[in-house]
Amino acid sequence: MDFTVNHQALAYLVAAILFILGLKGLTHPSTARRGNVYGMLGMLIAVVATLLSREVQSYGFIIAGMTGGAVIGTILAQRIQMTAMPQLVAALHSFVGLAAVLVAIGTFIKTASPGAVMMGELSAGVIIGAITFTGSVIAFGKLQGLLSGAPVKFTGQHLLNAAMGLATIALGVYFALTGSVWALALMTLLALIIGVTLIIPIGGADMPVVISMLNSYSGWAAAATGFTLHNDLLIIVGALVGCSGAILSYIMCKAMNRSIINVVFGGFGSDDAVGDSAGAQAAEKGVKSAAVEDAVYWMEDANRVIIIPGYGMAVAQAQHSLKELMELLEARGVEVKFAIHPVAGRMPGHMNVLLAEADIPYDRVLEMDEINPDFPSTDVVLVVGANDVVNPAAKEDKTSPIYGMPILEAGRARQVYFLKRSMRPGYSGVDNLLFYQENTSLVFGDAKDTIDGMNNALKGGGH
Amino acid sequence: MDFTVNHQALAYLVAAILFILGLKGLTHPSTARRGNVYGMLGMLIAVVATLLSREVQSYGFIIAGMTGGAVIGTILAQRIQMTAMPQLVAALHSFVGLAAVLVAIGTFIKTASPGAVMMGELSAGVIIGAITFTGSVIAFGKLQGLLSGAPVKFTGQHLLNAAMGLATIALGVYFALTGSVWALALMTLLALIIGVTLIIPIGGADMPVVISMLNSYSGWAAAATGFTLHNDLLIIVGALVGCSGAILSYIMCKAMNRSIINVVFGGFGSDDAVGDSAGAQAAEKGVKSAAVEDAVYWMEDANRVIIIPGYGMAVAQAQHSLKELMELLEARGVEVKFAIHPVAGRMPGHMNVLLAEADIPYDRVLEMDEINPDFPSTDVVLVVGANDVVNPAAKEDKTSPIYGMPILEAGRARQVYFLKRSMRPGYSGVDNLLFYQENTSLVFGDAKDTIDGMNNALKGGGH
Amino acid sequence: MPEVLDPSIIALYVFVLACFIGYWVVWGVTPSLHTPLVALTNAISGIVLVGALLVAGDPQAGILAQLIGFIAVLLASINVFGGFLVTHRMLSMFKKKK
Amino acid sequence: MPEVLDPSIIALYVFVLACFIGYWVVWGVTPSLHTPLVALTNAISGIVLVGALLVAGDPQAGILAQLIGFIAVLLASINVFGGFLVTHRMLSMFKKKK
Amino acid sequence: MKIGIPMETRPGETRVASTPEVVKKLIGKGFDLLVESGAGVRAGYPDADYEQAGARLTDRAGAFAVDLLLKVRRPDAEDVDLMQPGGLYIGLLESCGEDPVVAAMLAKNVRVLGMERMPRTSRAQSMDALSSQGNLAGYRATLEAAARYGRFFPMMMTSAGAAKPARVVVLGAGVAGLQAIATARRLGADVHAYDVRPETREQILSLGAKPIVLDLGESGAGEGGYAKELSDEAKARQQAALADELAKAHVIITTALIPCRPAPVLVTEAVVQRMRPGSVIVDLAAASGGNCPLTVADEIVERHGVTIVGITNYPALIPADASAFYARNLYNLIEIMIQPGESGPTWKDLAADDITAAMLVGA
Amino acid sequence: MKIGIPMETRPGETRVASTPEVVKKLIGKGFDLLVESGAGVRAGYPDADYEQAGARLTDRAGAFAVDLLLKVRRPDAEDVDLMQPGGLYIGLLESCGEDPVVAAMLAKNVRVLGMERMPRTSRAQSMDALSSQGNLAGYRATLEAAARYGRFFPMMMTSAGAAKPARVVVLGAGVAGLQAIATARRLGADVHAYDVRPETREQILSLGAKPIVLDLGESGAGEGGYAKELSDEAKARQQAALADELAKAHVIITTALIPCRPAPVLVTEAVVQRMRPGSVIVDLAAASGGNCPLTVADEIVERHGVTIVGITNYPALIPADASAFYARNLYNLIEIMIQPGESGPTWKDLAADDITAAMLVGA
Ligand SMILES: NC(=O)c1ccc[n+]([C@@H]2O[C@H](COP(=O)([O-])OP(=O)(O)OC[C@H]3O[C@@H](n4cnc5c(N)ncnc54)[C@H](OP(=O)(O)O)[C@@H]3O)[C@@H](O)[C@H]2O)c1
Ligand SMILES: NC(=O)c1ccc[n+]([C@@H]2O[C@H](COP(=O)([O-])OP(=O)(O)OC[C@H]3O[C@@H](n4cnc5c(N)ncnc54)[C@H](OP(=O)(O)O)[C@@H]3O)[C@@H](O)[C@H]2O)c1
Ligand SMILES: NC(=O)c1ccc[n+]([C@@H]2O[C@H](COP(=O)([O-])OP(=O)(O)OC[C@H]3O[C@@H](n4cnc5c(N)ncnc54)[C@H](O)[C@@H]3O)[C@@H](O)[C@H]2O)c1
Ligand SMILES: NC(=O)c1ccc[n+]([C@@H]2O[C@H](COP(=O)([O-])OP(=O)(O)OC[C@H]3O[C@@H](n4cnc5c(N)ncnc54)[C@H](O)[C@@H]3O)[C@@H](O)[C@H]2O)c1
Repeated sequence: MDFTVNHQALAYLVAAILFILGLKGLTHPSTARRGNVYGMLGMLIAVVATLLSREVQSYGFIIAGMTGGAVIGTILAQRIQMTAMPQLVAALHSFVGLAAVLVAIGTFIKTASPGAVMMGELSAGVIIGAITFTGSVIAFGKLQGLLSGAPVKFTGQHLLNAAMGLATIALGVYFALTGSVWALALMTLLALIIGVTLIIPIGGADMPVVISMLNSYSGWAAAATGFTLHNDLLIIVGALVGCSGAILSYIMCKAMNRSIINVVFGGFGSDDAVGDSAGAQAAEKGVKSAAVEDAVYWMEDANRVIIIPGYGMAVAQAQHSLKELMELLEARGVEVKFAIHPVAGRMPGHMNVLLAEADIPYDRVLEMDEINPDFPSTDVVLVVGANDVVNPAAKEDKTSPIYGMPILEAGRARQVYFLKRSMRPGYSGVDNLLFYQENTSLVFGDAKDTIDGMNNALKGGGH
Repeated sequence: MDFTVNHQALAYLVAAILFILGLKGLTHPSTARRGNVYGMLGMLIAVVATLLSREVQSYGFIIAGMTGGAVIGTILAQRIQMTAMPQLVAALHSFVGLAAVLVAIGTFIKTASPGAVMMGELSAGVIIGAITFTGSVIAFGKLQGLLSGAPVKFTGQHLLNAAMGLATIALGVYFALTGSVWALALMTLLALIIGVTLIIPIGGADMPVVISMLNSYSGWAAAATGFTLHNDLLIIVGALVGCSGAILSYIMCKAMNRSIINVVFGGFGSDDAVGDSAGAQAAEKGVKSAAVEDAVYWMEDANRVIIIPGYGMAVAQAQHSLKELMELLEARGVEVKFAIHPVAGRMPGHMNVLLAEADIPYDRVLEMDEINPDFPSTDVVLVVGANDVVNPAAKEDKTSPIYGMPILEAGRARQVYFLKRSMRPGYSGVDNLLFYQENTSLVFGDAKDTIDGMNNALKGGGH
Repeated sequence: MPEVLDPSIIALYVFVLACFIGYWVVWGVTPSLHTPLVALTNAISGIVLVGALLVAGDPQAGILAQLIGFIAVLLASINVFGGFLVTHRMLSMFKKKK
Repeated sequence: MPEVLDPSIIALYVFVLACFIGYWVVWGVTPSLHTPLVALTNAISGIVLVGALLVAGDPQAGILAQLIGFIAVLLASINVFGGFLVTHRMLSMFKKKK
Repeated sequence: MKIGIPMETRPGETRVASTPEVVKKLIGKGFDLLVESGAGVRAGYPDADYEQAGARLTDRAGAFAVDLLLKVRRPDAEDVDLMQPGGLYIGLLESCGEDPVVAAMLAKNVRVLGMERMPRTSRAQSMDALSSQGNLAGYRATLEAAARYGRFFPMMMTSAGAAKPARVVVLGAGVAGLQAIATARRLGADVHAYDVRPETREQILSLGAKPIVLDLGESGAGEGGYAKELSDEAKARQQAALADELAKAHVIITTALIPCRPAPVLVTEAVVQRMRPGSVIVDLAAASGGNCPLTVADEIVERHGVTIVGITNYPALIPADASAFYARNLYNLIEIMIQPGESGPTWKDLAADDITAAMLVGA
Repeated sequence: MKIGIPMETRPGETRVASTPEVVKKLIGKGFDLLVESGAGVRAGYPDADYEQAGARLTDRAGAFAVDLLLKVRRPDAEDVDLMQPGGLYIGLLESCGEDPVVAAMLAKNVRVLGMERMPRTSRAQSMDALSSQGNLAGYRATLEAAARYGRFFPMMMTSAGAAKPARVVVLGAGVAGLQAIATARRLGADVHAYDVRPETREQILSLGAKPIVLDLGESGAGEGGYAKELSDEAKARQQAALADELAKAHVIITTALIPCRPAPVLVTEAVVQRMRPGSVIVDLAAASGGNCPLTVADEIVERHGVTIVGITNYPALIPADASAFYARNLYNLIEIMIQPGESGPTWKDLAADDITAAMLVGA
């Protein structure tokens, strides 16, 4: 046959490069689609190069398996609701984990006389794969609502996990040395249990990070399989996925203000630090909170952004930062307007004084009546420390003390980002109904800090 | 012997990791020294692992060579003036290049029957090494003043280079196929000449980039040697140095507003685009220009920074950005003051109006007489679009139209950075003597853009 | 002439270097791309498919191993196809201006 | 069982992966560290010393090769020692506050 | 239904209760507008503009013989004679408790809505004349202070020497006080401010000024956003604690008021004596007795080298905008009082709405 | 050597030629200071402060019988009688060309240094009274405009309606004009400005205001930073081109001057007629005939519903700082004129230094 191992190795190298470029592509919106295409191409090359190799001789199972997988995978991915994406990803993870376990066991069976090193590598693949499998199943259950989203905790949890972990490793070593099938089976079982006990104590809010973490595990499982099979592609891609998944989890934790230790070791003290943060409170009330970068992402690309300053802007003295934000957005071709409610702030003209101080041109500053018709055609509304003046309760709730006050109709825009420090209400003490609207997210923090962060992101501080 | 190739390979891997960490360390001041130590450790491990290997049997030449190299290298590095560093680095480069050539030829001689692949790899090592060698010698000559710093150009230069390049490659292929020593010799000679013709047309101002570029070449030479010797460490480190050197050259070009193409291909059209830029003019007059990040680097770490605003700050409307700069520096524990010259700007109190608009607290704003005694104990002075008001000609040059005007004694600070757009003088039309002072650098560009850049860098936009 | 290097050591080289790349490749990702990036990484980790193919396609491995391999191929394929498609769908949401 | 892989291909793997690392490792360097970084990179490129040692230390190579190797060792050593030391001196200039 | 807009006759008054713009809107609602000729001239609204807006020009009696009388200032006794029995009066009353003029109106069966009695609710904000006029007063009073101060407000470093920024202290950070702070800050002064209500601290900071914080042992926050009168003990403690801050000031703008009580004394004579000659005190509480005992209402006096400005009617010094804002307040109020009828608008039950119920002066 | 500081007697003048601070410095240089009693009172500098600084209080004659007479305003004929022959006069002359009072001084062998004649060089900047006083005038004139304008300068969006920012046009962007621009911007107005000298465009932008650019077909830049008079043709073109911009303005502050020439007419009566009632024109060129022909020097008049302010001496309205800056100008000048001698300071050769040579009025 013409297709030698050398050819295969070169093809694998190309595939590996494509995977690297694919991941890199996904870090930026402008290259993201291309990145996905690179990933697909890499996978295609990898699969074809494998099928052409001398080791693959019978195609029946392969064709059946791949066709089935293709059909099921495609249907799943097409049918799924956008909101159910996280569950789907969790489910897919569990498949990778299980596949890794099966490949390891299959290799064990098919290899005539596996050496200790190989069996060691193999156990690593089985253990990590098994943890990934059950862990992902649990994550899926929590996200899908089959299991309670609340963290399940009991005393001695971490001790138990540690003990089981050690036992699993011991069994792995024993298996590597003796090749005992029973050790293998027991080890697999224990690893499956660890996957459960590791993920069950983690709360629903942390699930995105958990998924990324499991992702990383599945990478390590693939790498271990690669060692077993002496397959460089599996090693490279496994290491790549393992490492980048870990970093990604870290990045996500940082963005969500979570501790990575917590997440990896299943709810380590997760109740104290994060418990009563603004974000957590919001989540409890069903209010979405967002990161600075999310708001930036949508503003950057908007046709029109309206900024609604309120008393909080004055308290934070964020006017100069807002000026900069305006300039940065305008430089990107975004139309930016400031909408001033007649009673925003704590004195008549409060906002005008501050915006003038920051030298925001008068033609960008509009009164309520002038700007209200523009909201429906606005992409993003940035509510900067304002609250009462955008509260739809003034129109909808006859019992509200602010009933009858005209408001800025921010809620009619495509996206609304509230910049405030907490879930506390404004001057009137009335809860803001706009928080609960589908298109609203809260960005917690001092308004000046938040806007400075946005400016930083817009200046490309991200990379 | 106990030390097998496997042990050696592991040691090499550790060395490679140390080199990677070393380079990474050098990207940030806080980790830079540690980075250098990693580099040394890596080299130590690599050398020891090599000496222990079975291939190395006689130590006479080695001990002599290394001892000699250590003595010479140490003396050179110790004795050299700080200002002559670039020359030294250029000289060291030439050594690497020559060493690479010698290693390749030595390997050719010692190998009984080298294959075509090996001889191909070997030619690559010789060619790149030779170019690095003579190129570095020329760079050294230019920097040391032995050769004129001016670009040497003649028509058909690029054509000639291209022809020689092709010829060299042809000879290399011929050598690989036939093993002809004459081809090898001719190829080496041609490559040596290319090194000269490639670097000689590049002007003195571009030398830092050239050095980094040659650095990259020396990396590729090492990698080629690694292929020849099937030595993974050489391959890894060579690729690392080659690639990072190339990127570094690119980064440096961007920082200096140069085109990388120009530099790589020896003064490609360097006369038009860059010819009459502010930076070039400054260089001609012997005035240093600096990048935003350089100023930031020193300010970040200063105890006291004094900002001297002038008419250019008003023209650029940079007051709001300056306020932010002040806040960012103060957050780092730097004391920031604004020094106002009585006639700064174009109307009495011009600076006061604008600084007040940006809400810069009055206690940070000092008059000339109050602040002049502070300059000698100031780390960095930032002159933001001011000119006449810091011109020592007012004190030193009796014929100057501004003679007798009291000035802000910026020149007495440790470092002075001028933010202006060009080499043009200020209102009085008098050239500023402060430009030529040892501790002065000019940062060209609109003051607001420059300060925004600084703020960005201070916010960690660098990474 | 030289002794032969243990292939596991070469594998280790490759592994270590790939880890460094994995470390650097995702820094600086835009937060809005966190989820799509997880999805793509997931799809890529379907690379175990390659291992599964080697098990399922080896007639000498015995029917048990091949059956196990078949299931592994099936699962990994679901992951590969589903993963890339889901990523694609998520990215389609990022409709850019004009 | 499997055919043997050409070592040059493995070398290629290592090379490509190292290139990626080289690509990412220096991004984000502070401008004031440009020169020290060039100096360190230069010192590290003295790794040809390893190649030189193999030539100079091989008695079977013949005296010509060994002599050539000797010069290469000398030059590379100058580079290694000089390079790290110069880097060290440059970095010492960066006296930090307090 | 007829609405009358008479000329304001109080000495120094320049405002008018409605502007051509608002007149036009009222006519649009079906009202018949009668404007005393010359009513708006001093505010910059000539008769012609009213006519163009659709109003009828009339004499004084004509503007009073209406269903709805709109005024800025409290009516005189003679004005009451001209009023139409069964009519409605809306305007400031400038009195607390017993008031013969109001009694006379009520006796004549005129229903009286006092603008001071506007509740401080969110819905009523657009009708609140105390806020709208207080805002103008704070702005204008600061200009007065700047114009009477013999130096620069801003810091100014020039070749002829440097001027230090004026140290301005604002006492009372209500509507007028906050606008005074904002205006003084705009002019570049170094502004410090004080109020008894603790929540003002953050508000002062939100305008970039520096709050003066005293410990009085009791809070001065009263009902409806207003301050309450302090105990005698706390008053004394306040005066003493403020003294040093005030003596350092170059300009003091006082706005401290307590509804229906004499204004608290904050700047004692001893403090005035300690101030630098050429300093300026602008006392916005002059009409209620002043926050400084040396203030003489409606006069500008010099005491101990300090200029003390006792102007009582700042909105009248910026009459065009003052009238426009006041007219808008009235318009917003009228809007909630009427329902459209077949032959023009008719009154709703004034006792039914929170706002009008609160404003209605009982018999 | 004796220096005399008499009281300024021109009507409305409140400034004084030296302040206690500068007096102290002069005494430190070895001068003997004679201050007319009451000289600084209106500027906020009581006699006691001068005494404390080391000056001797004296009567008017005593302050004139000195070697160096420091004045703000031009002397009267009677003043000349009191001067000491052989003495030196430094002060503003307020005249161009023929001047009987100066002639009388010269006849009496008094050397005269006219502050207007200060050259506009970098070194002379700290002695330039036209700049220091022009700066004050620009600031104070803007306050005057704001206080006389019946509306807000800043934009103000309130629950009682929104106030649009005042559109302020400043004509002439010299020292006073630029400070007027800056002050109006501080107050939040929408500021536009115009000058004949083309380099002012960038300067106007540097204060955040909007330049009005006209094409006159010739440049108005004259010598020494001053403007030159335009040709009749260009004048007409200028008036026409400005008219529309000015008619839109709510406040016009004019500062256009040409040395020793009548002020150019920029705001014609036709423009005033087109302005909105209640608008304000502050004419800083009033003393030189005004940039508006309707301006009456030293009076505030209303024409076509527009208030036209003709105040000629703004620095006198901000006397403490005006005196302090003027006194510093004089001090800086005196410093370059003297050399220390055994028995006090002595004069250098005034013809030898560029500055004093230019200031010295020839016979
Ligand atoms: N304009 C007037 O003349 C006047 C006078 C008196 C009263 N009012 C009343 O004041 C209200 C004005 O409405 P508004 O929307 O401007 O203010 P608001 O309803 O009082 O809301 C202000 C919001 O700003 C947030 N905030 C405070 N400090 C912040 C900071 N440093 N960074 C970020 N957010 C901050 C607060 O939330 P967190 O605490 O969660 O951060 C708060 O919810 C109206 O109810 C009006 O009736 C107006
Ligand atoms: N204060 C007064 O009352 C007054 C009145 C009249 C004249 N003056 C005179 O004006 C001068 C004032 O001194 P100064 O130091 O403030 O000003 P300056 O000497 O005129 O220098 C200003 C500098 O700012 C730079 N610049 C202009 N626009 C810039 C921008 N957008 N970004 C960055 N730089 C910019 C210019 O250099 P580039 O072109 O290279 O950028 C110029 O060298 C003195 O000579 C004084 O005598 C003062
Ligand atoms: N509808 C509304 O929500 C609404 C409308 C208008 C005003 N308000 C609020 O009501 C508050 C008061 O309004 P105002 O300006 O009409 O009040 P005001 O004119 O009655 O008093 C002025 C200020 O003086 C202060 N003061 C009283 N005694 C003092 C003392 N001894 N020392 C220092 N300060 C003293 C008061 O606290 C008040 O801030 C404001 O904060 C305003 O925000 C609310
Ligand atoms: N030592 C120095 O360098 C120094 C000192 C003081 C002033 N100056 C400069 O001199 C310039 C003029 O100073 P000034 O304020 O005393 O001048 P000024 O008072 O004589 O005139 C005021 C302004 O009116 C302008 N003007 C004249 N005719 C006009 C017309 N027809 N239309 C519009 N504008 C007209 C002039 O250009 C000038 O800007 C200023 O720019 C100032 O910067 C320099």
